[in-house]
Amino acid sequence: MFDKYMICEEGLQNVVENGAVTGFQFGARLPYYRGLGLSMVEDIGITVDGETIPHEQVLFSVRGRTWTLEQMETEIEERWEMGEVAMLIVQRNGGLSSGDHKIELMEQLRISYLPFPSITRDTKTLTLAN
Amino acid sequence: MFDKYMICEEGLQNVVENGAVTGFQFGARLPYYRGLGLSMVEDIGITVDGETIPHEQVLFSVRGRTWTLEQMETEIEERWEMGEVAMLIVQRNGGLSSGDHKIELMEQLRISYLPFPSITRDTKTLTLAN
Amino acid sequence: MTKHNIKRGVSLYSFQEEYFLRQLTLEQCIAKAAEIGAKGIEIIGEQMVPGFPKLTDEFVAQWFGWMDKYGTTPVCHDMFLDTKRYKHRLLTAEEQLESVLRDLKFAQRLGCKVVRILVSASPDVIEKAIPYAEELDIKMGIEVHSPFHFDQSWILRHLEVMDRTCTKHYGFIPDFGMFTSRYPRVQRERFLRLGVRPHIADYICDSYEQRIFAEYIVGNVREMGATPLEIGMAESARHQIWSNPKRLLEHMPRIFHIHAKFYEMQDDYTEYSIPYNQIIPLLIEGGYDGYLSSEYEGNRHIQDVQEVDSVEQVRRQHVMFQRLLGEGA
Amino acid sequence: MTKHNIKRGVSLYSFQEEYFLRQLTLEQCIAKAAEIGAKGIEIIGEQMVPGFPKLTDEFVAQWFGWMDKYGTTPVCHDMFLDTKRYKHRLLTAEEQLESVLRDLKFAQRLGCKVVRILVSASPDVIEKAIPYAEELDIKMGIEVHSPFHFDQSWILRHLEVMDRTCTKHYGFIPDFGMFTSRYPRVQRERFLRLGVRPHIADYICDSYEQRIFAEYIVGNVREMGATPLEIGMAESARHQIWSNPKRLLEHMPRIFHIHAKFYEMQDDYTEYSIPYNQIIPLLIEGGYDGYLSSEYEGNRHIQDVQEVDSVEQVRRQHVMFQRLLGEGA
Ligand SMILES: [Mn+2]
Ligand SMILES: [Mn+2]
Repeated sequence: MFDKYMICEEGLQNVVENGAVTGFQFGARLPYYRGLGLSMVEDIGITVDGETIPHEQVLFSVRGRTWTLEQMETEIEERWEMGEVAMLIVQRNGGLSSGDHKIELMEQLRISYLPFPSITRDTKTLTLAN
Repeated sequence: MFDKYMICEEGLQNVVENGAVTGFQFGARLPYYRGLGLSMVEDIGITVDGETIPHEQVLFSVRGRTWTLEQMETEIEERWEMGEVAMLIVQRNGGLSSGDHKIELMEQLRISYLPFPSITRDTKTLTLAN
Repeated sequence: MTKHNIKRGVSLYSFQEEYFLRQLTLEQCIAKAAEIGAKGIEIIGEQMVPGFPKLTDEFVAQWFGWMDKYGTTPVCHDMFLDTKRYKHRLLTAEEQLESVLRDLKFAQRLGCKVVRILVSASPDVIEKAIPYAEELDIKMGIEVHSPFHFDQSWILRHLEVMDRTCTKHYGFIPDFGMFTSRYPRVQRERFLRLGVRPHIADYICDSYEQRIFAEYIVGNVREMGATPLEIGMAESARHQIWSNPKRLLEHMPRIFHIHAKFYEMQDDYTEYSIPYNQIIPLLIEGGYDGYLSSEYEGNRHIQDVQEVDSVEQVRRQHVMFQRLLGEGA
Repeated sequence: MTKHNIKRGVSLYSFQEEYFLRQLTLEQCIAKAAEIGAKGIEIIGEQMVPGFPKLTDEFVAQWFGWMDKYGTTPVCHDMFLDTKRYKHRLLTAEEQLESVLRDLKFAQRLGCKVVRILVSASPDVIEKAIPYAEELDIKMGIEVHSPFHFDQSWILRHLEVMDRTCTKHYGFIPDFGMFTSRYPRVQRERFLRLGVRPHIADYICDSYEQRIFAEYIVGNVREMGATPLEIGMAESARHQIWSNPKRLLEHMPRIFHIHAKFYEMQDDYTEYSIPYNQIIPLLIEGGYDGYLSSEYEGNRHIQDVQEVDSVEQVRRQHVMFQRLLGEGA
């Protein structure tokens, strides 16, 4: 019900560590009307300019803590709140070039009262400012 | 619910007209718990030894009257009664050879209270006696 | 036991297997019913009256002759409404009304005071038939057939017509399939023979018995990696329901007749899926005075593997009825 | 008009669009509710209380501060039950009970006397929670949410527990989505924008309004050569229902709270799909004395094409409530 708000319009940027560009990140929200424990975020799939990002290169970060997708599976305490912007960090040397990039995002949630995985997608073209 | 009774075990025979074998016939029933006006028998499909019989070669005969499948479509009065054995006549010069033949029968019915065509199949190996 | 006036009968639908295979004639069906003590006869004209809707004087005379001979009573005729009679159009409302009237007259000639109205019949058409039913003194009962139930929106539309017209000739025929509390065992076993894996069948039957919502059963079975056949078995749970038996009391004045649906009468004279011991006391309490008309629905599930004995099945159901109705020893 | 004691409130669920987009804070949601006159506040902890289920003393103090400041009252907390919290197993019955108790205590701390129990919650687990609910004096109401209804088999299982235990702390929260008599127009229009052809949308909406059984709608739409999207629209008719409003009277003693679901409040202060003018008189007749809690469900259908104004929608619903409840001018 909030599919179109999954990818935040603003905030695509490269990640710089020790002077080197180690990846890029953008803001994302849950397409759901309540928050959810991270263990129930079953999968996050990211495609950039048509290229699928391997799962192990994706990190999820919220309120100063960061998880790999594998670590999220067993994270019972921490939640992704309703409407809260989390950072999805893609580890990739060199990050992205400045300019427009087409981002596709898939979030797969394990909603207890649904007898199937909830899979939602959003696609936006974001601009990496220089 | 009566699928397995659609094709009658006995009664496969060639049709002889004026001394020439013009086809073959076998007994068939409706796979339904009541009789039905012929206009609601939407289609009858016959395969013999893997060969599909063109529709225009099939005749339906019951109680001394005979219809083409096209004629059945507009036959409002006459009915195929529950459990009644009708003859399905396949017009084909030379009929069938004596011995075993694999007959596949499909009946498609237009049942008013179902929102889809009722399609039922039966397959039997019948013996044409010489 | 409270005194009651509940009568026992049978829908000849129950003998469909034997009739279809010409193992029993119509007369023999009636004779078997009488032997069992199912003295009220329900007939589906389109099933066992060749030439329907025509009735010859000979047939009618024979029919009443059989009733005399076997001590039976005509009770109900089950109508159908072939709205799709023509290939490219539906029957008009007038044609539908005509078809209903045809069945009312058919029932009348055979001495049936009740006509089963197919659940899909339009309430507008049935409303137009009311004056004719009153004139003929035939009670029209819409069959409340699973997955429909008394509170279902389509049935409520019919109820609105009953309330608005205040007629005594339009009411309900509950089909007790709406009180299916366990997934029928004969149906489960057929699915197993067709190739459903036991753990899937168990999951479906257990879930059904726990009254899990059918869409959950279907969804969960998919998640279990089900085959199309297994999904088909799960989807069959959409068509069976357990609903509230207390509605029988609420609607008693307009319940004209009852389809005593059953799937499998066991050796101990209990039905596997439908808890008659809970339901019949409600009929007694509510003062129901029509027929319990046996409706055997098991043949289709066992005919692939065994000889169907519909007569024995109906007999067992009537032994159960006698016990629950407090009849004789 | 009969005297009554029906109160007006709002589920903050109604403001989900604005809260999600951070256009309204929790405090602003409460302030807007108060302005509208929706003085009873229903909250979904997992929606608008970051850090749920933890509650800091500061938050609790602030919460009651807001209630004082805006003249509002905490009424209900809506619980969820994440039985699939772990990847490879379901929560055990004990863990589920713990989760329910967690929500009871959460509600208690926020001053809510009612907890909405998710319809999928197990009756066995809720039964075990009853002593705790009694101890805390929190009423647990299972949400009867379309396509469930009061006579549905799963709901009847819950009812059996209520009857058996005779508790005053376990009952119903009807969601008035179960009285959807017309297909929501906002939903229809969204499907049209997505590409459903008008004649298919018309067929679905007309059939729904005539209360045609959903499986017929789906089947007939397939026969009309529908696209997958169009079949999806037809299948949506499976999830919406019209059920019997009279059940509200029957169950009144155990109706603790009401979700006044709505899809579209029109300019003339009527709801497009749900006939409140038929339903509210029943609540008055039955002596309902809880809250009518607005639950706006339209945002998801219009957000692609227009700015959502949930506050205006809730305001209109309360104008309607005032009229139907005979309040003020
Ligand atoms: Mn029946
Ligand atoms: Mn609700």
